[in-house]
Amino acid sequence: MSDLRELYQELIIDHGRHPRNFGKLNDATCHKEGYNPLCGDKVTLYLLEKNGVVEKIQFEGSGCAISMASASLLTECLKGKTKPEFEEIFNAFHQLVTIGNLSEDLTLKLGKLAALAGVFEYPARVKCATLAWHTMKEAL
Amino acid sequence: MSDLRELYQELIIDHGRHPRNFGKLNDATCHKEGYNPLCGDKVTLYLLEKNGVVEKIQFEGSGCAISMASASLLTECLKGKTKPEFEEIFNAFHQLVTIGNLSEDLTLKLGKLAALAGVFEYPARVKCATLAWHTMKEAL
Amino acid sequence: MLNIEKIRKDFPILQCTMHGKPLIYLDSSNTSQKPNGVIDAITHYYKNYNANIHRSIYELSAKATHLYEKTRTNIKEFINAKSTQEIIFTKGTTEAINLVASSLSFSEGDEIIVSTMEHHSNLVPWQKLGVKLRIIPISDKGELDLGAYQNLFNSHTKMVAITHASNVLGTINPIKEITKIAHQHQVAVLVDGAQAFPHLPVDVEDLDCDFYAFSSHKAYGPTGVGVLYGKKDLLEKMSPYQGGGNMIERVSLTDFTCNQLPYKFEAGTPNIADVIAFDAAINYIKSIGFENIMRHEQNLLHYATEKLNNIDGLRIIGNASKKLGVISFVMKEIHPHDIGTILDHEGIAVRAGHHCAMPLMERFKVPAMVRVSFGIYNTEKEIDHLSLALKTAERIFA
Amino acid sequence: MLNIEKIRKDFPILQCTMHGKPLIYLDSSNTSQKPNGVIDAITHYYKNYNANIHRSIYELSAKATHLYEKTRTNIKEFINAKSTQEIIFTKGTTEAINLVASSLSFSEGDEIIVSTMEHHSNLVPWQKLGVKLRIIPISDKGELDLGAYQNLFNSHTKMVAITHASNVLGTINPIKEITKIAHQHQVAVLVDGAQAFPHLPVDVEDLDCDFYAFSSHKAYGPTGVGVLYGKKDLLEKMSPYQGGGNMIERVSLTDFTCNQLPYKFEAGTPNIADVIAFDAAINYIKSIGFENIMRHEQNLLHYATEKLNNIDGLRIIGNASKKLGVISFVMKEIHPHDIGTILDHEGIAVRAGHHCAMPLMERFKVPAMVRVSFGIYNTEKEIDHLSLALKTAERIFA
Ligand SMILES: Cc1ncc(COP(=O)(O)O)c(C=O)c1O
Ligand SMILES: Cc1ncc(COP(=O)(O)O)c(C=O)c1O
Repeated sequence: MSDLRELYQELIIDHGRHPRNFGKLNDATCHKEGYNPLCGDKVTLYLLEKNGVVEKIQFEGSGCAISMASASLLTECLKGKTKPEFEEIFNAFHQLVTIGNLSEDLTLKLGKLAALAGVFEYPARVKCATLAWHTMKEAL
Repeated sequence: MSDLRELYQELIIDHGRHPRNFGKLNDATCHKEGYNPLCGDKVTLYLLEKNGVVEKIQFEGSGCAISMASASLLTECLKGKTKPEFEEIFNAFHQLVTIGNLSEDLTLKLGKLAALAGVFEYPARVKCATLAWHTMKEAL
Repeated sequence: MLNIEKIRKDFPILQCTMHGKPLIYLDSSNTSQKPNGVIDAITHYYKNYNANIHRSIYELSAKATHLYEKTRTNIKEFINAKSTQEIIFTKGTTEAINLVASSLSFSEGDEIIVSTMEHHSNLVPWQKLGVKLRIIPISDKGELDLGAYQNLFNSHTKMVAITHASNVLGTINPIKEITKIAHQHQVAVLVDGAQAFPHLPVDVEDLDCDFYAFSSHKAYGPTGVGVLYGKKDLLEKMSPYQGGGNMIERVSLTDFTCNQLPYKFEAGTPNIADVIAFDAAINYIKSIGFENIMRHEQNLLHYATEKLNNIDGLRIIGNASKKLGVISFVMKEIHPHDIGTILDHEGIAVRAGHHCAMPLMERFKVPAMVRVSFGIYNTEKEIDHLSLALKTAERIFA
Repeated sequence: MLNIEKIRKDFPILQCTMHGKPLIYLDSSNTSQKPNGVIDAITHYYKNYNANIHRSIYELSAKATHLYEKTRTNIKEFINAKSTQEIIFTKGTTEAINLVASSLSFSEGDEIIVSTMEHHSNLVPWQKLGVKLRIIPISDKGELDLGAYQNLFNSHTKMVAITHASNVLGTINPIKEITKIAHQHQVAVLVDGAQAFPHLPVDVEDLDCDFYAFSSHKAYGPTGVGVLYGKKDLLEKMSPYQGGGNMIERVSLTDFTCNQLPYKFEAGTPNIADVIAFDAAINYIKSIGFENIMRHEQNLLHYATEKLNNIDGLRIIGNASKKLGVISFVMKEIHPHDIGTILDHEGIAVRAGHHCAMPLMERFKVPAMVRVSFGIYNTEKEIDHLSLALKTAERIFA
């Protein structure tokens, strides 16, 4: 069970159960739906962009703890960021869950998102962890 | 080569090359076509039946030495025979080429047809040896 | 009685580990594991008599052809078909059903009766035709509503397509009754036997179904092989499926005529090695015997049902009175995928998801389920491990 | 240089005998033999990580899925496709061609250009559509008449379906020229690569064909696997092929939406083990290299052509300037089947018959032919045996 706790850290279970920034954003300038037909995870991202900056970001959806936590952490992290900043974080996050062993630098940059590092051991779950991220990429 | 000669006996090569009773029978009471789509062998049997007796029998067709010789030997053997007599010979012949080791009795009954015994060793050729026979069965 | 330890030795994969734990394979409804005899049959074929069949006359090819056809004969007897002409080899159940959908002629306005518990493979091929589907509803226990079924027939009904057993609920459907009613309306019945075939004796004459489809890979055989059984008179009337070598009698540049059954429906070089190895799988099932198989799997079903019912917040979906060794469930507060991963971590392989049965997920108002399913090699001890692991999941998500 | 003795050791079947004589396998165009690496890949799959793919999330399934997709990536690179979305797994070449025929939409009045040298698998799927076939004639040497080809186009032309190499004549067709001309008329080209794929490098970008179909079993891989390459924009436009699991995005009781490419065309549980093992076959070909393969097979072709031309009454059919290692012939006074059996008796496996190319038999006015065809494991010594055995046949029928 010890290393299960590495995958399902308190943070993930907490964000999975109580996702932050959850709900429709009425003044969104753009929204995008993501769907994983294999497991049925759904995510809809709502963005309010102004002058290239993500001023507000919320999401709706349903799915496993990992996909919900990942979406929740994404919204927390991206508020106030620009598209190039998102892309940098996207790349680091993608590397974290698909390739593993991230440099200390990058891990620091990811902050709380590093809690999802354990996904790397479960390749079939990478899609859950990255659903919101790919959706975001398409939205921007 | 020794046992190849058992399959390709002089008799078979002779009948294969110079089939007896070859050609259309104009006063046939019935004719039937046989075809093996796998190898393209074709046989058309022409029968003149009277009172349940095969009075005349001829064939046309093209194919390998075994199918032609078998058809030729069939026509020689069946002239003057009745349907029950044909069936008896059919069964013996079928046994000869599919199961092998025929009783001496049956072998005697087959006469020249016993020359086709070697086919038993080449299961893929059984269809060649029996094409005319199955066609005859359908014709009667 | 079954000697399970001996049986387990026949399946080499059961010696493997997953995430460092001994493998506990509880996903046989998805695909079964393969006994040595099946694996060896493939190897033996390729090492000793690999050759194309029905085409060449030399010894290797004659032997391969003979053994390929021997599987057909074995299956014919195993399911009690009338003739080997009624046994068509396909890629799997999915292809078998698609074959019928595309070779029988349907037209707009036709109706096909299916049920709420169908696998996508027994829905989409019919939806593609543009015909209207009429749906047999199911009860909360997961049983067909036969009364409603009878009322679905009308003059447009062309077919009933129904699963013999549900891959999610485990429910074994009363096929004999279903075909009897359909035949009273002169409607043909196709049975999706993917789940039932490996776990109970199938007698197509007794069931009196018109088509029966199943897959080798769920029945201890190799991947890439399935069977369509069809009544000869129906198959004769159907148009050919795929065009190509072997299915023809004569071909000119402008036209072709069809070979006789079953070859009419087997175009191209088939999956020779795996068809031949499927014979070994059938013989393996025969050697154990359905009586033993059913007793063992029913024991596991009852044992596991009790264990799982003891877990707080776990809800089993599918409580039909006649069930295969299949249990689907959901847990409060834990998504099926998270359960799947936690079990994976403990070496336990189960399926989590929509199980290719989205309409059924909707019927039970869940996005996904976890499913455990049993094969002849499973044990009560494995179920104990499952139960412990589910408690771990509960603790983590508490 | 190729070390043939070493290569032969990779193919366990070459140690076998036929009618008591060492096996001389000269029927690789029909199906190739399999190296140990391919056979072992199958065994290894079933013994270590057999699981259904794309459906389950546990480790075994993730591994099986990964390796299944790895084959796709390998093939994509091997034939230089732009994307793995353009690589669709089928049962074989025949199914690949049927997929295109049934998923592109044709209507009565459409015309499809094919050639006189097509295999039934590249004729019947089109004939089934009820469209009109326009035929590219061939010369007595067995080469396409490209002048005539250009004149076959008109406003009804919907497709050119042409073999890359003839399974009977050995002729390698100038596909680049053929696609160029077709594209000038805005017509798509499907290439039947069943024969060419195992014996020469295929670069779909360079050929610029719209579809390319081939079979694993002719390319040192297992039976039951084939590939359809298709340009993405065309595949996107095509309707789905078979309906079922994996090819869908969402399914309701009344309707469905399609999954993305390539899954849209892969319904049901695929032939997982054999797709994974096909990867080993591709790697085997890569490890030897086409330069070596072609040099060796061309040597055998020239050596055998000379030997056979020295036999009285033997006539080789197919004398194109560019040929694969394939020689078809007839002998005066001896039917091809009798030759086949005599060679069989000497341990030599060749194909005798119409080679699934009846229109070509008609073109050359013969009922059947004998064909010898080479793989990387054949030797000049084997050809010496062949030549001796043919002389025996002559003697017997003298
Ligand atoms: C030129 C050609 N096309 C198509 C096919 C059909 O291939 P398969 O039988 O593997 O589907 C073959 C081989 O039989 C062939 O030689
Ligand atoms: C009830 C049912 N029908 C059809 C199928 C499809 O079988 P296959 O994927 O082998 O074609 C399955 C299995 O996935 C099934 O469980």
